[in-house]
Amino acid sequence: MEVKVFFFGGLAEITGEGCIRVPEVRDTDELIARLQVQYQALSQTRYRVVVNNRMIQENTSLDQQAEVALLPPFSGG
Amino acid sequence: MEVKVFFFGGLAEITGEGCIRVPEVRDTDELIARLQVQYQALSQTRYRVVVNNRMIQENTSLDQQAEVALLPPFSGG
Amino acid sequence: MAKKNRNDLFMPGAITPGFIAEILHQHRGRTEIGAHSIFLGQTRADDLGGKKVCAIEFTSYEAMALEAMQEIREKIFEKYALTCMHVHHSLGKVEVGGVCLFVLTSSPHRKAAMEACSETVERVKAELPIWGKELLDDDSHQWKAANRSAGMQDQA
Amino acid sequence: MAKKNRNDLFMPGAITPGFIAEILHQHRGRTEIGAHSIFLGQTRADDLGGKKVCAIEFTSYEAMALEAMQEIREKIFEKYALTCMHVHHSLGKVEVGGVCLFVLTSSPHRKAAMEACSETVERVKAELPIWGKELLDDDSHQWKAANRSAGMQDQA
Repeated sequence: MEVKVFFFGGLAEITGEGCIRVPEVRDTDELIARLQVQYQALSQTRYRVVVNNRMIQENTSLDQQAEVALLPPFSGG
Repeated sequence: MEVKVFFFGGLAEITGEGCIRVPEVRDTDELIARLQVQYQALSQTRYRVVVNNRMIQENTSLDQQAEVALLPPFSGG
Repeated sequence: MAKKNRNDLFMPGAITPGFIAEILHQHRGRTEIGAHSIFLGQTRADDLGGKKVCAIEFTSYEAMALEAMQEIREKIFEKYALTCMHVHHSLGKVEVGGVCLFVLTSSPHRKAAMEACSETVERVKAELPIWGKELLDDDSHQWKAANRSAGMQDQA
Repeated sequence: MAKKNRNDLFMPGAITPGFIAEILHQHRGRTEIGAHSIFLGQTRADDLGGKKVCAIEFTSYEAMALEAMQEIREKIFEKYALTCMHVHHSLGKVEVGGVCLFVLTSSPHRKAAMEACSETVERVKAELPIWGKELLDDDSHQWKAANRSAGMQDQA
């Protein structure tokens, strides 16, 4: 299995990617840990984590179709 | 001498006049007393009195060029 | 810049969407503005005991209204960090559905723009000598009262 | 009637005065409306340490934004006696002086219209996943922060 991870706003710039696929990942804690190794600037950045269009506060398990998004602070309007 | 008296909104309808001239009147108390005789419906009506574009609260003496206006409650907007 | 528009308060008839668009268009060059707050008062087809309002005919003590508006303008500019402010009110007949009051306040930031707009609307309604004659569908009329319904704070 | 306009949140580029006029024009038949409250967010030519903002390029997580907007809409309609509500936000590039956010709330009475407009603007800015990339006059850019200046409550 693999999950899709979307980066928005300044995070897309930091990672150089709009969307990546991450294989064999059980939950969001594991995913974030791996992303922080891959994109070191991520650990100095504020963002919120969304799984399947819902903001999450705690570690969340990821099923096969999971779509994860990392959202920097909003600045619309 | 005479003063000009303007009636606005519903007061113009009550008095049947937009503007009248009242001769030989010293102050607003005297003017109002005379108008209430002339237009009896006036005593059942709420209005404010303006002399030379300024709202007055107390009896005010009227000079020769005085313009008085009787204003029913505002309802713009 | 801020203190102009002294004598263009009144407009004959309804304030049209095209006129509003033109005012907005004129602000594109004011690039220090971040927020516009706009209030539009629209003539409502109120039901008055079975009779319907078809239009409102507005009259004013114009000289006094212009002075009162200038006073409001100065106080609002003292109190809020505004870039500009535009107020227009209809005179004459405005059919139901037509706009009879336009207030625009613009500022670098939204809080000032919104609070200034709200306060200006309240003051315009309370302090400008303007009267609305409601023309009803049976050809009778009634003088509009600012607070017609019991317990109603506003009549828009 | 009140709950429509679910998926027309986003517009490409600036929201034009002509588009706003068209929306206003469509409300002439809604004769139960007495008050419209409108907020416009305009792209500001901020000075960022000697560099000037020329434009803002907006992106969004659109699916989530539409859901969040629907949630805001429902809550605002529950709380205020509104006749209707329209919200539009730009995507892509908006030059300084261009409008990037449009909020219109309409009601029989002004208090509901104004309070609903203000609350909707706050919620749109806080809850919609939208990001602004400020394009500067030296061809560099910076990601817009909702509360850039210290002690500033709002950035319009």
